Amino acid sequence: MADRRRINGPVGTTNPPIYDDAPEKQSEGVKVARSRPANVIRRMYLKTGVTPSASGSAYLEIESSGNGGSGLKLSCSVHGPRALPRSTPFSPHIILSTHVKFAPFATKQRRGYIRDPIERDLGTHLETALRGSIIADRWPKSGVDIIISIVEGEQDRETSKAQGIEAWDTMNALSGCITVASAALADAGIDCVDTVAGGVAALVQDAGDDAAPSIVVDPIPSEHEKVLAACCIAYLPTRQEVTNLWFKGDLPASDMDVYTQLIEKGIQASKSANRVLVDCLNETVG
Amino acid sequence: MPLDTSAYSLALLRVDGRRWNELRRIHAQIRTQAAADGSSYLEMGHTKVMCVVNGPSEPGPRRGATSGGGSGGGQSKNAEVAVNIVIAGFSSVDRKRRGRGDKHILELQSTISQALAASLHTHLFPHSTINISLHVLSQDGSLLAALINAATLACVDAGIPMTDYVAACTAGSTSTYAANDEGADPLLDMNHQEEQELPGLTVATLGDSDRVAVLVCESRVQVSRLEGMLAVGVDGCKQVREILDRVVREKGIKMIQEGTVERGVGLNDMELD
Amino acid sequence: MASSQHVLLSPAELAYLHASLSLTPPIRPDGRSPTQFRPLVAETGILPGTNGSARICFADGTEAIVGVKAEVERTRTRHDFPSLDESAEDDDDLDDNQNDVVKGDNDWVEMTVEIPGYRDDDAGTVFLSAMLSEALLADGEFTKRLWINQRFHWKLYLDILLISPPLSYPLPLLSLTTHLALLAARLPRLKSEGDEDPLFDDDWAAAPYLYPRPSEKGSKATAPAPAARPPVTLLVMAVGNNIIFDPSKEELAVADVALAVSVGESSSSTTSTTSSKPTAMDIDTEETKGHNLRLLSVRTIDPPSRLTPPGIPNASNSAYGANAGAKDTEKKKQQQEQARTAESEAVEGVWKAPRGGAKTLVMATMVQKVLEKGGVADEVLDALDGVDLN
Amino acid sequence: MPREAEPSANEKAFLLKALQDEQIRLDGREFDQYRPLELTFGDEYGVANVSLGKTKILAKASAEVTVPFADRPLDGIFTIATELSPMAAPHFEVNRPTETEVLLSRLLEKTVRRSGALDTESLCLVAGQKCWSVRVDVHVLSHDGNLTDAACFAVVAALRHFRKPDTSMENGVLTVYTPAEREPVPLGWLHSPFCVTWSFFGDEGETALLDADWMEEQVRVASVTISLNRHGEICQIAKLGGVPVEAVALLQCTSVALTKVKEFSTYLDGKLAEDAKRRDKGGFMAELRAENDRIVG
Repeated sequence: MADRRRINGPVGTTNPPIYDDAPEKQSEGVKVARSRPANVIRRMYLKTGVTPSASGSAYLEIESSGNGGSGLKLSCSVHGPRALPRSTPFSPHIILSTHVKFAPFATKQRRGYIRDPIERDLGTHLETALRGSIIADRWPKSGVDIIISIVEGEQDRETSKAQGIEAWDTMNALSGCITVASAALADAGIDCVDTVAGGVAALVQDAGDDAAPSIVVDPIPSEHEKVLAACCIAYLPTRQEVTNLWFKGDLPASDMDVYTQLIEKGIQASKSANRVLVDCLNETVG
Repeated sequence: MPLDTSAYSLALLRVDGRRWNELRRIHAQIRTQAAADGSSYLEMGHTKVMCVVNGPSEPGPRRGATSGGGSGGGQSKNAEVAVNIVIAGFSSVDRKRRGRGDKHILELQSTISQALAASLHTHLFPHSTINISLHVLSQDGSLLAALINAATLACVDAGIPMTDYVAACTAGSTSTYAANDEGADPLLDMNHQEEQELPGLTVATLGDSDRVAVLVCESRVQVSRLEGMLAVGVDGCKQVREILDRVVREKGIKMIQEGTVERGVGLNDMELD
Repeated sequence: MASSQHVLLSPAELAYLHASLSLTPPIRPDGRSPTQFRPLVAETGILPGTNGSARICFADGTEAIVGVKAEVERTRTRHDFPSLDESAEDDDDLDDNQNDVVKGDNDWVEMTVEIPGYRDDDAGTVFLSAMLSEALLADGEFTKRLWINQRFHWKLYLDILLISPPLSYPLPLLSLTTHLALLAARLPRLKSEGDEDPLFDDDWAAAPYLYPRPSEKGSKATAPAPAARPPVTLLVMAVGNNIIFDPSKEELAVADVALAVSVGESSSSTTSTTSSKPTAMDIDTEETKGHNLRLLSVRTIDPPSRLTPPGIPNASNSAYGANAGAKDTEKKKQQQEQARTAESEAVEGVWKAPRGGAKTLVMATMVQKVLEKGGVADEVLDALDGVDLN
Repeated sequence: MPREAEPSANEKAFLLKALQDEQIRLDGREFDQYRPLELTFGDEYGVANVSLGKTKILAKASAEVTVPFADRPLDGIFTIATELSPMAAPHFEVNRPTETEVLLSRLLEKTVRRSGALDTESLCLVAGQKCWSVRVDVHVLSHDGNLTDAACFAVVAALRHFRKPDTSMENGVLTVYTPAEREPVPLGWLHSPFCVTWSFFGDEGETALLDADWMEEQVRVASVTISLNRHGEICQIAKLGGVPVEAVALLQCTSVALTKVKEFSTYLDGKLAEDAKRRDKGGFMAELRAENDRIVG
């Protein structure tokens, strides 16, 4: 679909200049290996009430990997609960609508203004994760909009798209989205059964072929040789329930133990994020 | 225009071996799908279409389908005929993806919707919608005609009252627009190759009559050619109508024989022969 | 969202359905066992104009058609570091030609899902297509099949059409149809050699399958090793602790949790190359004779049950005298208290939309039931083996 | 979304009764008579202002240099953009194409573009790299029925009036000249197609009218748009559904349409010649001559 609402750039392409010294650096193979312990997530900064015009809002920042890359910066605003338009049929529950949008400049590859399939997919995941936590029947006939803009997607400057790690990055983005949306919902005063937070765990293969694959939480794909599988979990700690599970990878069916461990680690990551979330909310209240 | 059709003048046979007034093989089935109110599958040569009809039913939220008949989105005195066409990406030789906003598809949808709305007794179903969903599985010319025929069959299957069959086919002419020769022959039922090179039109008529419900011509042709093409086309529609009618009757007889439908339940006048 | 279309069931019906599905063993409305699938009709090779096609019709009348079409496309050389690429690989090219690396790219596969009445950028449609392509591309092996030579590759278009209106959540139907279409897909036999412009054999009968058959005559395979097969995505749901496969629309309406589990099967030869990582468990897989299953993806599906209308217990229903004579504020307060407990606590026989998530244990069991030896995935793959591929 | 206002039942009945029983149109025209057609050109090249009774349409042609489509390296780009804004009628919305708009733009596309009225090959500058992109924007200023015929006339008039900047190609260098350097050149034009729309009334579509106004369009049961040029070539026929009409009647409609198209053609030729005369001051050379009026200060 052509974007007719904005003035687009001229047709035709230009190749960007490529400087000779870049490959040198790459070929040295300087790769920052993971320095954190396997079960510790990166530090994050969370603040609620950043958008005065919205009923609830939150901002989340996850520190960068120290690889010259960028961290993850998300801002979420919640509008509602408000009455549905008159044409909508009766609903006994609140109707959630989630929009996840990368800012055009958030990633190395420029994103357009129209949401692409990845963004829509993230929106669906987020909706599933949040719908489990909201007490939806307290607001019949109403709707709430949750809008997340990913101001900066984490991506390393040195890694190219060719390495196929983008897919894993979306999992990290989703877990951030879940956490920030949960904070914004709390800020908006929408009743939830619990605060839901996202966590990612991955089965990674580190440099050196004979090393056994290990499970790490909050993975940064570029820090590892290969990511074999990963999962993103939205978890309600007090109820000990999972509202959204997204697993992706390639695991032999006989490896159920690894799968279970991966899920457990994901939950652990989610719990860590939840602690930050609860602290942040306490701070606002107190 | 990569191909040379001059071979026609020698043997009076077309590229696929037909004579000027021959239809391609039409194969049709109705009631192909259990979940829908009406359904059909139709082949005209290599053009293959499936149709699913749902309704008349309460109008749901409108989603992208083009509607005709009732203007007020199902709020009017007549039922709304909503048509939705999906042209599968694999249907043509070279894959070409058409978005839903494609104007050509919207035009097809609107044409079929308005052609059927005039034949269906929509006034019997006020405030309701008849949803017709068409899938194109394979294309080899005469697409609009195949779509109209399939939709008609599916509406018959759905048991929606209608005046008569809306039967459609294409007609062409062997002369190109530049050549002003008088010896040009009209052709019946064009395939994709002929559509590419020769002028042609799609006609749909109502039942046995000479009354034209749809007439679409998209190529440049001398005005003097029109009469011949139209005559052949209308004649072709009558043949198509016979074929469609046979399909419906055969299915009906089979259903009575299998005991799916009791004889006499609104089928008194059906002959079991 | 396609999974949460309106379910026209009353709270009482939902409560009844939920109760009967929570029994041990669960009683399903159509009398199936928890792991039993609905009968289906399948055929392949229905469209001669495609490289592979399949049609599946479920017993409830839902029907899907999948067509696979392949086009030769020039592989774009990466512009990242052209100087490096060329200088380093130019001399390698000459002697390395025989064992040059077969690489794939996820851009070589394009999948579109068409659900009648839904826009193709509708969240539900996007979710479905993301799920199906995710499973297909998960192991990175699939795109390697599309490699022709260093300069060219096949671009594979998968068009998935749902013909019928989406009566039940169409995921299993679409996935099974895609599976069959890919199994039936063939690519013309390559006649040219090396990196020259590809030339293909016109003889369609000689065209090899995209997924080679295991026990074809003349193949060099000594033992009927299990061949790689495209992934299948199964829909699993849980009510209480009961795990139910292939849920119908009505069953899904009372699900506590629904999962889409994608399972692939790789041939033993590819496993040994990909899993050079010495996972302890891999040793057993090499030995087994059955399907060599691999878990490719798991996704939570938002169950439509969350949007169902709740029933009202008699205690808080004014029609049953719940509010009769509630005039003083004291009583009103009490009433509110009652209402609150009614809202949060389940009353036997009164439907309440599920709230919160699912226990991890239930989720783990769901996945395990799919994957275990002789489990549902095994059964499904065996059953699909029975489909005649022409 | 505001709905299109429908005429009342009385109005409809009155119109139909007058038409069928008295053979009279509400505005007193003959059945095959157009409302007065007027064409004016703007000061710039390529601006045509057409009014057909109360229907008013402005078409503007413009050209720019772009990259041709990869699959047609030898052709220029020619687009017709139609936008029905709320200015024409309140039920039109911006950015949400109504069915009317889609059908209108398809008709223009088939009539003008697909019939090859404009020679797109002449728009190519450097094969595969540079070409002209000619674009006609159709603005409906006032909608009182029969948009198709008026819009088609406006598009053809605008394109025939349009002049694109002259270019030259020397040693692989492409130069586009400003109007001051070189007189702009007309487009490569092959034939002028015009649309004629018949509207049908009555249960069997037995009454046929030309140039229906908005009211008549609301009541009609079917319509057919026939596009022809004055050489008697059909460019397109569209009877998109509606009540079936006798095939013979359609043939008669076509032959009447041909005479109308010839009238249009003559009218447009006359107007173009008139405008050319008005503009022709002897061209650039004339301006340089010393006889020009001097501003005496």
